Amino acid sequence: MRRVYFDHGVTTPLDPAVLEEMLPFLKEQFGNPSSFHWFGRPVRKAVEEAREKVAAAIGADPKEIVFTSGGTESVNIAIAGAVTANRNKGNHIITCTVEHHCSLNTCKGLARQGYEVTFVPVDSCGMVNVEQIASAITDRTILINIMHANNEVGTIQPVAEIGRLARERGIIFHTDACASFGKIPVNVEEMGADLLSVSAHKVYGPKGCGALYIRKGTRWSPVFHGGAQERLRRSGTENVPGIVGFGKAAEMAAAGLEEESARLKVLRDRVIRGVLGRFEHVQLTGHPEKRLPNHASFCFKFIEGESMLLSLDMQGVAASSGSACTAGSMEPSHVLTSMGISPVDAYGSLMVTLGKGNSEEEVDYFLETLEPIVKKLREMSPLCAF
Amino acid sequence: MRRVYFDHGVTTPLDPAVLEEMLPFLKEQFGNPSSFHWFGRPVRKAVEEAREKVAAAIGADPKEIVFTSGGTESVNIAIAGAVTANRNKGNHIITCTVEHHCSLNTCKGLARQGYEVTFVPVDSCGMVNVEQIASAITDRTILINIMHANNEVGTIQPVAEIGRLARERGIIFHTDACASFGKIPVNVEEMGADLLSVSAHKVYGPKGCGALYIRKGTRWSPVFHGGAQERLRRSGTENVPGIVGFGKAAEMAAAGLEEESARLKVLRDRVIRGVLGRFEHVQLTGHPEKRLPNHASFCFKFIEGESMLLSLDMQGVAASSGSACTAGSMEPSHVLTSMGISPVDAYGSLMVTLGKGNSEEEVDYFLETLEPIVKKLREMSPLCAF
Amino acid sequence: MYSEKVIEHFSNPRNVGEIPDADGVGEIGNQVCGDITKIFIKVEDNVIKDIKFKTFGCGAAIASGSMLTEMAKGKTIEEALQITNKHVADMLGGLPPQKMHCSNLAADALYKAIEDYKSRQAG
Amino acid sequence: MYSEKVIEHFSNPRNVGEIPDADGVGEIGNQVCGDITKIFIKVEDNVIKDIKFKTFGCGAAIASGSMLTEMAKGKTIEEALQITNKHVADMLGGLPPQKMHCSNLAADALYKAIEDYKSRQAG
Ligand SMILES: Cc1ncc(COP(=O)(O)O)c(C=O)c1O
Ligand SMILES: Cc1ncc(COP(=O)(O)O)c(C=O)c1O
Ligand code: FES
Ligand code: FES
Repeated sequence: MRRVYFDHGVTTPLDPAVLEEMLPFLKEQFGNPSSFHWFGRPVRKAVEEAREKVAAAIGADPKEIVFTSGGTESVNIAIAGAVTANRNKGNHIITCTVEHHCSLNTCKGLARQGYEVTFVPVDSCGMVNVEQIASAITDRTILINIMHANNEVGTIQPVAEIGRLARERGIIFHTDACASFGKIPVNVEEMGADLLSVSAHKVYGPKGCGALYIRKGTRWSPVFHGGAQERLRRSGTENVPGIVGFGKAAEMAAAGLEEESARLKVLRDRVIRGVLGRFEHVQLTGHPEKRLPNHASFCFKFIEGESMLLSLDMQGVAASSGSACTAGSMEPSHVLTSMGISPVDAYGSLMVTLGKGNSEEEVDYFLETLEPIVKKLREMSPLCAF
Repeated sequence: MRRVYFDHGVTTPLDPAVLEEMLPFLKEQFGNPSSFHWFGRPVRKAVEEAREKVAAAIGADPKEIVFTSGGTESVNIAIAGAVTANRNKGNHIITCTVEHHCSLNTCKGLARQGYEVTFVPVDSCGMVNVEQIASAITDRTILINIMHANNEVGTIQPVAEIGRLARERGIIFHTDACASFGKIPVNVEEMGADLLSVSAHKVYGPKGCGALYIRKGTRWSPVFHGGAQERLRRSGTENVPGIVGFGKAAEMAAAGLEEESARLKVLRDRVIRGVLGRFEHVQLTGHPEKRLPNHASFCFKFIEGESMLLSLDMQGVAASSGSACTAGSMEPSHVLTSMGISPVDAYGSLMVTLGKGNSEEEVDYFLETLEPIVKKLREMSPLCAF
Repeated sequence: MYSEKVIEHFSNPRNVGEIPDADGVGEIGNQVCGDITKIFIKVEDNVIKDIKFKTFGCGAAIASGSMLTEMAKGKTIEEALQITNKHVADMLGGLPPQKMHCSNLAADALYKAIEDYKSRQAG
Repeated sequence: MYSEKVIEHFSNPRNVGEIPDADGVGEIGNQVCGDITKIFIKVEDNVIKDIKFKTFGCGAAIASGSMLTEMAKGKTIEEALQITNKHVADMLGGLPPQKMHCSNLAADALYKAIEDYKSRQAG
């Protein structure tokens, strides 16, 4: 059976060149980077080189990069570390309703602990309004936490404006760039980010590795206690192969960004035009222009997403219906409902995220495959009146 | 130059058989285990099989295993999760003075947050006294946190007795088994552990992966917020290759335990006899019998550890002087000073941790290499009167 | 995650559709997930002669609808009322734990259809 | 982590030992790490004719002792007092940041030895 992977927003294959870089550290170079002897030294060097690459990819200084176990950890410790370190300055956090669960649930957890959290709404394109954020700021605001691009609908937030606003008001700004990194330029200076989270497995790097950018001078406290690794900011023996792989993946992502984005945009638009042209009662979700170049997402009326996915899957097409980590959940997507989409329509969500190796021909195969599936499922649906 | 790796307590090489198991998940099997489609399903299966292997290796049910990013994370979330979930029952924690930094510093952090923490002392062999633990228990005690075996001096704590005590008094018992797992039997039933931490890279598994055992029914709250991974107990996209590798490594560790331990014990005793026989003014640190079968640790009077390590390193021998994560630290080991060793003697610590592939011949090479090093450094020492 | 039997019924669901002159119709929305199943029955001499379903639901819901309608066809009303979601799940070779509720949809829609049939008879 | 020069001096430290009839002796313990260096000088016509050191310290401390004694030998007291830990570190091809304090040991022990020499002269 033909197999088409259209789920790069959820995770990506490891690039063979990345694996190549990792292999020595899965074999003879097994030392602990904190070790002093010949088993440790070359490993320490490799970790520091990876740090330079990740730093370069986001316009940061290597000293500002802390390696973590992934995007979820980065986001968790970014937020928890910022509010803990600034508790004496205030207890108010501003975030938005369409954050990834790792961000949203961390903020909800803090709200339960007594922090005041403002969840700024989004418009029907999934976009926050910078003025709404500005007017939510109080004397007690210590953190603005707005993602760079949304993983479910691809909408790119006006982070540079938010960063400027935060800077002016002396508030820490964290942005979750897990979905955007490697797809659009991510630069901590241009974005005015004080904290920024990225994840390796979204950019053809290994699972189990991520990074947190911490701007020099940012008041932030570590969450993990332990050894003195990562200059005291993240304890625990380093995932050396993961870090080395992330370094390579970040370097490649940054180097190939412009060309690959342009290529993917063409494919993405072919998906969007194909879907909107072929089907009725379907809407593009997220912003029509300010969206990730590899991201196409839709709501199909009268159809439940899982049966659509399962049918596609049976034809070899891997896609998703919202965020992967809630694939088992029965709730309609909080992102879609925040955008004003009714729960019953939200169930019919389909997300196609393109990546390296995807071709026009695959897009056409996908469109041809989808057509009878939608037809059949709608015929089966008690909601469908036609 | 000849190379001898005597630092298995700090980290171990990845077993080639483990790498073999990981490779498919670093190549074509790249799916996200939460994904529903054909890229995700086989990956989910592999993660669940790894969970069964880790569970089997410690006598647990697979449902009781949560995968983490390593020993440090396991210990951190074990402790933080237990005290947070039981805050309404009390605020008292009992631990001991020779815990690994990831455990000790987490407890110190909780003490700063207002928890009451009793740091039970150890005797000159590094052993806690169960009666002292018993008498430290109050109505407000919610957690007893005592490591299984000590990483710096190899002493094995009476965890089964502590587990019984905790059970009788209805207190949660966490034990850090990072140093003991794969060297001596680790069984959650026999130890009466409610929470137990292990790390993959100490047992020929990959860096960046660990597990936390959470006994069914234990009141514990997750620390990371996010997706619904690990049955809501640890959010974040799973480090699939790491988990798969850990499964294999745990299986191998459990299978080969008895034989390998017996083999290592002979080597260890050769190291101990060799060192004590060859040098004056040297003491074995830790318990003479109740110690890890692969662990030999010493204090050499009049010598500073780093210069000993550096000299050994120049002859190709990798060993350490206390815990790796504090290799850069200037403080004498908290473990050794807790055992009543003076700071100046503690500086002369040397830790040899044996593993797979080490041979008698290597031990002899080490001893021969060490002899002139000690002589030379002592001659250079202003503390040495002879 | 789904058994072969589920996949088979999902791929080729039996008895999909509506019965325009049904003797009983039952529609139910799932409390857990918001999905919907609708069942149409045609009854003769207390026996379910024909049965059809429509579902706005997941793979398990579709397979359950298919399986349940196969099971109910030809049964008396009393026999049909004995069919539980557990039976449906078992006949499908099991359902993942978080999908057990999906089989409720079909069974409950059938009970509703029978109720509707009975109330029409009584009315 | 250490430069080749450090490793070289560590492996073959110059001027290790004691001078039994030293004109000045200085011993210093490091505030940061607890390590100790001791320096012996033999002075003739205000010139350091001989100098030896002993160290209970890390690799950097040993290399610094070796380097410093080489640098000080043959210098006048005044010249020797100009030697700073920074000079020693530079001559060693640099030291890792967390090891800069180690070079203090040697330089400070030398100052103390000179002080001792001077006080003996004065006494
Ligand atoms: C926007 C966003 N943030 C955070 C994450 C979490 O990253 P990870 O999967 O590495 O834990 C993801 C990926 O699922 C994401 O898309
Ligand atoms: C006893 C003990 N606990 C915890 C750890 C930390 O584990 P990891 O290195 O996987 O973070 C170690 C290893 O350094 C250890 O020896
Ligand atoms: S999830 Fe709704 S019917 Fe299965
Ligand atoms: S660490 Fe003490 S002298 Fe270098």
